[in-house]
Amino acid sequence: MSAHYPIFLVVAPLMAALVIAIIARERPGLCPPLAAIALTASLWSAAGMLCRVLAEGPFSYHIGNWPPPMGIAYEVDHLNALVLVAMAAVALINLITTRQAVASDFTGREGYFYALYLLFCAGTFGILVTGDAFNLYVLLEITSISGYALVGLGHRDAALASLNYVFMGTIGASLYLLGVGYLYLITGTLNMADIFSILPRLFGSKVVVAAFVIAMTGLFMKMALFPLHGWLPNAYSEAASPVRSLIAPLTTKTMIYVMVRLGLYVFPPDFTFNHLLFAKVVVWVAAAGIVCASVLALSQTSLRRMLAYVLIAEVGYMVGGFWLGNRMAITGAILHIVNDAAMTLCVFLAVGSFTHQLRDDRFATLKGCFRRMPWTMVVLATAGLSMIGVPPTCGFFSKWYLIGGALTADHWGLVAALIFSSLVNAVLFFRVFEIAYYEPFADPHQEHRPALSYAEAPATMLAPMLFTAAGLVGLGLLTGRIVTHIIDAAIPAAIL
Amino acid sequence: MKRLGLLAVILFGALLVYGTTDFPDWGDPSSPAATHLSPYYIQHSLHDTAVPNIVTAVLADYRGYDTMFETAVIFTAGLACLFLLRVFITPKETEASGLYRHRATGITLRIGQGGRLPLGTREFERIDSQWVPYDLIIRTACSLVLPFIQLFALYVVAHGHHSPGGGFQGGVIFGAALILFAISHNLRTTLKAMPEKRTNILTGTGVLIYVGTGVLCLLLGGQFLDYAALAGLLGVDPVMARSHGILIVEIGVAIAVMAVMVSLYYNLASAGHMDEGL
Amino acid sequence: MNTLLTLKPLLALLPPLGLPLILSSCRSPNVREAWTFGAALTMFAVIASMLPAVWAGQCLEFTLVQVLPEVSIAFRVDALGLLFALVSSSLWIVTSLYSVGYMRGLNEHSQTRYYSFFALSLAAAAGVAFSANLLTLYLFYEMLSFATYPLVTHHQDQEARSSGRKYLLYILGASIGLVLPAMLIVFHLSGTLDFTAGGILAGKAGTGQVTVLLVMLIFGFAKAAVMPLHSWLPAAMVAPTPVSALLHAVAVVKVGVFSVLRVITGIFGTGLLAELNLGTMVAAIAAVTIVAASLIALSQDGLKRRLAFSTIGQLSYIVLGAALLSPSGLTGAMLHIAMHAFGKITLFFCAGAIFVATGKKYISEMKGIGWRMPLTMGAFFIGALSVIGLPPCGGFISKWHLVLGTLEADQIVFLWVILFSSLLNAAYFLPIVYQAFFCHPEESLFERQVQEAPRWCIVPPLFTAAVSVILFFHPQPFLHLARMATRHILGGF
Amino acid sequence: MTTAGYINLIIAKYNYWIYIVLMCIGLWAMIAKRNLIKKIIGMNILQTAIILFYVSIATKKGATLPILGHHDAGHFVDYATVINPLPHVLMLTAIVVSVATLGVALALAMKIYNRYDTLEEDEIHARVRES
Repeated sequence: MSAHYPIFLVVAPLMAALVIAIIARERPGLCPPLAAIALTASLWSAAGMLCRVLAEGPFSYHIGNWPPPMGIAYEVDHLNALVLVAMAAVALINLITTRQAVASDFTGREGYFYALYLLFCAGTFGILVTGDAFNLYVLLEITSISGYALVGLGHRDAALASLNYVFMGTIGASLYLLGVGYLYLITGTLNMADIFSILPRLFGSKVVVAAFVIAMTGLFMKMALFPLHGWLPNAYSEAASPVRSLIAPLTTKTMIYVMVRLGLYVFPPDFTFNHLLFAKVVVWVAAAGIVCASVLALSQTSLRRMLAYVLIAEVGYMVGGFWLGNRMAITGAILHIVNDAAMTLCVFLAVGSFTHQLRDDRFATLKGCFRRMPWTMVVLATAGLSMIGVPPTCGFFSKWYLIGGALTADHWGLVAALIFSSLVNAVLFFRVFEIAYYEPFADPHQEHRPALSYAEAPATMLAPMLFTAAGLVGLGLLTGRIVTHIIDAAIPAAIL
Repeated sequence: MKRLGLLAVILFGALLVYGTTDFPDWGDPSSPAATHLSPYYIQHSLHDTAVPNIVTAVLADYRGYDTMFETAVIFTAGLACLFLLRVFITPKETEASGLYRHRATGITLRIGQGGRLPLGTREFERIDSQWVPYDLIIRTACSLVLPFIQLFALYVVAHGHHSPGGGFQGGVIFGAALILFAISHNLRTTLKAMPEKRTNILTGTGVLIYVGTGVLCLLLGGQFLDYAALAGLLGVDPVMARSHGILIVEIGVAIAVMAVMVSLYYNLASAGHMDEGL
Repeated sequence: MNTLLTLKPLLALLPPLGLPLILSSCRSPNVREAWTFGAALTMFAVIASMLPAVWAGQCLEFTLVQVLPEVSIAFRVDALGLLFALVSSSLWIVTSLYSVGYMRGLNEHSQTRYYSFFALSLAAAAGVAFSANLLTLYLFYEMLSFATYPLVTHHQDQEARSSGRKYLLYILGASIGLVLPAMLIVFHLSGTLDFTAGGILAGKAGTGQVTVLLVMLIFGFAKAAVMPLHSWLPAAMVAPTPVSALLHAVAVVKVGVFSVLRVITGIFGTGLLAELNLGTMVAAIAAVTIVAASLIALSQDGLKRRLAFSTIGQLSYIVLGAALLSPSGLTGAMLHIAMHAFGKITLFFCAGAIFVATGKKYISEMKGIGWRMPLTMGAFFIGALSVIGLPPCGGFISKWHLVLGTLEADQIVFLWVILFSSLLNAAYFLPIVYQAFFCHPEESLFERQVQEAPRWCIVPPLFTAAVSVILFFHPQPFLHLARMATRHILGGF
Repeated sequence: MTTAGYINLIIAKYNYWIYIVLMCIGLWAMIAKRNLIKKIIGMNILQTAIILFYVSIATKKGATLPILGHHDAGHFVDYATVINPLPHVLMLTAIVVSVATLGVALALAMKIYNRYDTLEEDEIHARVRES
């Protein structure tokens, strides 16, 4: 069994999605448990793969028993095993937490919702584990199409936001496909490891340069790097809350993983970081993106829109960190993929809890929420502190590596941008906390205050949320181990 | 905005031109793409899978996993349209708003929201609100052509091993046949022949055949989608098992594609109401 | 110095984290307060139990978790840390007593929240005291910032809101904007963050880098209220008085100066600073703050605001003492943490007692109050003496050492600063006492009915005033610890 | 390079130039057109351009279809005589993907039309601002 974990990981949700789609109308009650079982299986496989990688090192799985590059191979190494565990856990936790919200937001079509949800997850897991550049494109599209559909059925202007997302996403994916085509043209293969071994002979070729720039630009589009972020704020804020807390942690982070994979294991790191001016330009773009997104976040009036811009800034963190090209910064970027997924999940679950209980998440509605929904606020506060970067939450430690890496590279622009964004995040979150903390009091000493009804979310929603919040601290405390045992091995030894 | 867009397009075009100057010439048989990996397929696929059509062999076997997800993509698209457009509130049989024509006299009635049919539904038939004249020639011609199209679709699926064709192509042709039926008659007639529920089940089943074959290989001790593992079950040698395996998954693909085509058409044409359209 | 691996530093943090107990008994105030006392007493007992070992020259260490490959969350109890922890934990007991009187006397709302966050703040303060490296210190420093926010804004009205904003803006802005990058740069330069007696930057950073880092860290720990990052402290006085008393005279602000002390001694190292002649720069910054704060205090009419500006000045004494880099200066700085704490908390207790009994906040309204509330004003007088630095109060001992320190460092100008500012201290405290007692009966603003505040508001200031006096005669526990710490830092003199 | 060199460059890669032009047309339509359906058409042109590009890679001058006869069994075929099958396989997938994207895009456009009664972007934005 354990030899087949890589395939099990992807096929379990895929099969469950098919079965759910068939029984969706007749047996809607069966769908959520089935989905939960499938994702548990995925999480189990992901964890098993991580254990195996830690014990034996990277391994691969040849689908159809065709050795690469003839067939498609799944390559499991430290990098994707780590990200996989995080993503699988995020998907499962979100599934469990949002069950009530799904029932009320998607009445009558829960079954189809869960099928699309699982397809989205299967695609994401596949992207993370595949070792074939074209296979990645197919999986990317399955993720995107299910994502478009899930976003499209949300708040009022969701369809418009989703169509915009379709346009940007398709351009991004097409550019990636074109880049892969260029690589195929010049190397004759689609297998990532094979391309990696052939490319050093072709450094001088303009085709390689074009392939690199095109594919990376496509990915930047998909990950909403400023200024290619246009689709994200609307798509995330118009999506229904269970969808938001699924795609927000998964989509952009998966794309960043692909960027890391491409930059380190498809294009040789030497080419990625030193051969072109590209890396330097991207770091500055990321720094500018962090600053601009943070400033834009300040002007939003609802929690979810504010968070959408915070997310864009976080994308800038990871992109900037990765393209600095030194070990510490790349460590930070990879660590932040995991941490940001957890933080984003946590914060959007809290937002989901507000929208589910209060039917709104504009700042004005949040008045007195520390009293009305204390536990949800605890979750939001933990996630907020993590996004600000307060120890011992995990957000601090990835920022630690990112800033450390920027210092190593003497890139003061990025250091300043990261610090600035932390400060802005502090302002953003404390503004929310302040609103939630102060209640419309007439007189502070008055014994009988206007009663705000207690509106805490049900325990089935709260428990996983609190677990996630605790996980933020746990991840933070585990940073040392994650870095020494996993991320160090995930970065090629040539990078110092 | 437009200027910025123009600039972006020009820059992008320039980048493509820049890359293209280093391309090998078009049709050059010694380019890397022609010499690195593809010779293996050309020289070994017949030997490995007993399928003369190399494209089919690569599609369904060497890169069968891609194809599985390709089927899943089309399945997702069908599901997505269903999810986005389908209106799940179905009016009761008796409360039907819309236009009705008395079969005998040709008088047309409009029934408003919550209304009922005056007599039993036998005497009235529902017609589309944007009424298209009844055209005997088109209907008859299409009905005549349809079986041949469907037969051809089956041929394309079955003969994918030896000639251009396969599950996708066959599935699309089959789906097109049904859509032609829907266009030449109307949506309700098609829905009677091919109910929505059936397309939904077929969509899932088609992909499930593909994935299930993969899982079956896994259960029989091979790798996922390693059709050679089916040899024992099919009673042939591993190479022929691959050939048969390819056929099995192609059938699955054909079913899925056909059902999705029809389902997409249903949803898009009727805006999710499943009563009338086009 | 021997090191001893033990759980005790961690244990010391645990009692205040008995939050669930406090929260769970929110329906019965008596039980809730009992838990608070239990936590306070246990914490004090654990901290005191470490005294003998430290006294014997040992150093208690405990690593909680290796959170980064090179840095861990670790605790180390040395003389300096223990001194600070002893002061804050002992005063917590007293303040808890006072809180009961004050909060019940004014019938405040949300008392459970108040006690919970109070406990959390104390845990954070102890964590700062016992931190073995800069990261741990930063962690607890931030925790303290967040835990005190609900206390500062306890009233939840418009005034509290704007003060709370200011509070967070200064404290959090400075710590994220300055301390965090400075910490990373230090780590980048030296590869470690452990507090080491000789500093960790010697030979690893250029003069320019050290100067920039020093400025970033001194101002970054905005809780030390070095000007110009001081104005959060007067604003924070909207808090209930026990909060002002313990947090803004002892825990929070002392955490600030304690962090500065730690950074100067453990990160830069006195040797490096002396070599680059940077001590004088810091001392000059502190001196400006001392004089300016004292001058501003003169003009304040609100009693708590005057106390706040006095605190700003007194905190800079500690920074000044450390920046002198001389043995007596350091000893004086550490002693001043303790001595000023006992003096200033007395003053705050008294201010609170006056507010509870009469509702008066302004000094101009307090003429003749001495005869109505003799105990309170008596305690106030002793506290004022201690803060001014006159015998027979503890404040004298620390100021004495500071003065000695300026002489040892051969920086006479700072001697004059200290003396001048003491004069100013007298000028802003003594008139209050004078007005309270020596005014014509017809000028007295108080009717005969006015009485002393409730018992639990009176006993604590009397007790701390008494301790202030006792510390003058028996400064040994603190003096000894301070001397040990100094010896450790300077490598034995 | 001489003029003749340029002409050779253009002639030798003319399929590739065509795909570049198609791709730019598609991209331009997606950026500049204000009608959502036109944008969707632009998206399809973009995807088709990529398909043309891939298929162009597969060509070999003078080679035939990648379908072997049974007489080819048992010996290795000269691969220069058969075109490269792999890009065709990939493009089968890409076609399906573009059909799927098109389907979803049309479904979304339909929802948008139902909501705003128009497919012109400017009018839609005006409606959004109104509400």
